[in-house]
Amino acid sequence: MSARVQAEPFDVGHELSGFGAGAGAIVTFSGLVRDEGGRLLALEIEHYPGMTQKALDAFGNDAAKRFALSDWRIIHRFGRLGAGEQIMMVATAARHRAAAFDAAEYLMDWLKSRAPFWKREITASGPGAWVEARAEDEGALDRWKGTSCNPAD
Amino acid sequence: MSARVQAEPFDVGHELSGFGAGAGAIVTFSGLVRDEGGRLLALEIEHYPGMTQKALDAFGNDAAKRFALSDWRIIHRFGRLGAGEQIMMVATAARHRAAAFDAAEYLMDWLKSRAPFWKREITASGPGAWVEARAEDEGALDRWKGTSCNPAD
Amino acid sequence: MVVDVLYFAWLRERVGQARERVETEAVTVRDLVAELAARDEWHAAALSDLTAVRVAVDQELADLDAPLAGAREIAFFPPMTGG
Amino acid sequence: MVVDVLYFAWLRERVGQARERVETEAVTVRDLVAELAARDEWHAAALSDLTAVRVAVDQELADLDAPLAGAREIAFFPPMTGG
Repeated sequence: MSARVQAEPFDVGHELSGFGAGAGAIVTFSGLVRDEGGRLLALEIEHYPGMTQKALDAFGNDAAKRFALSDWRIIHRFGRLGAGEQIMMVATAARHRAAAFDAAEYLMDWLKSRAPFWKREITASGPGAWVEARAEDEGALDRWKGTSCNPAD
Repeated sequence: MSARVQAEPFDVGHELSGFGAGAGAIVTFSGLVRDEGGRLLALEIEHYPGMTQKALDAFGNDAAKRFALSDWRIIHRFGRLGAGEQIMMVATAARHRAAAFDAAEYLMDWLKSRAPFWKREITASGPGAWVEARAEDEGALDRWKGTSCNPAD
Repeated sequence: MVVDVLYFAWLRERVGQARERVETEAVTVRDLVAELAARDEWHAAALSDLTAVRVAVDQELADLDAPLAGAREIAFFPPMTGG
Repeated sequence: MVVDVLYFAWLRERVGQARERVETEAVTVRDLVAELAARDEWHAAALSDLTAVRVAVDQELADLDAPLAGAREIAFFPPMTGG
């Protein structure tokens, strides 16, 4: 039941050790820097330090209530992250798989559209374009409107 | 791109090392033995050795094609698994998160209803009831009918 | 023809064996079920409710009307509970 | 009143600074945007297309019509691209 914002790498296996004890289903999502066919050297991730931790804590607690999670974790990095590096992870633990999957997808939809992070591409010629928000990501949260805990499963 | 059936425990962190290189999104699902409030000591998992490996390979390759996965892994254990132990895991790697999530859920729906495994409860009084298939699990595959690669991501 | 018939989980327990070799002229799985159920009360009990029985022919899921021509291994088992 | 105004990502670059302290009588975020855009061409350029600007008031997401009464920290930034 925790969120962390950090520059350092993290290890999914280490994060999962002891995670979700007693649960029947654990889902993890990891986001990685794609090299886009060799064009991208790294991403530079900026965030809003005063807001990020509070926002992640609030997202996680909201998801825990909505999907009856027994455990959750969010880790999001900032700074310069090379191609292939992990950017972030979420993990969710619940009694059954539908709630664990739904909660992880819900958290990802939140993170993509409501968490104060911004990505810029670093190419061979230096800092490049800021990554634009995808219309699908901005709208992805709409599908959760009116849903709370999903009893199917 | 591999499936394994084994009695031995496995380590998710170890399995993920090097998994999905080049992908942007990795999803894992782990299923664990719930102790059901202390009632359950273990699950005894039986399988159909001649069929299991072939079925898992076929499921994984089908999901890879359907969701354009760059990597996938299925591990499923058999034998006596104590409360809290991991029963199985799936991992999927794709360019974007929607395909990775969809593929992991699709594989789980398959495994729950089409992979030749059967679970029996072990309680303090010995081997107990065979776990009955849940109607939701038998029907869960229906939601994938007619879908192939999900472009919404 | 001769086929190997396999039973898993509670079907194995009710029949009282995991595997048997059977001489049969059955055309479909359903015909084979009828022959097996007529063998003795254990087979009959195991195969009494076919809504609770799943079938694989040569290690591929099949339905009761699947043809047996050329088949070598027929397995009967309850609905699967993997994952 | 006095508020701290923060800029992130390309808004920070266009304005040319990450943070400034502003004396304002603005009632809503939208009023504050108008005051800031009138300061100089850099602010004007950064705040010219409000469909591309998101706002947080005291570190909570807010919309342009949110009241500023009592606020201490107003942040402007592009649509978020976390995850």
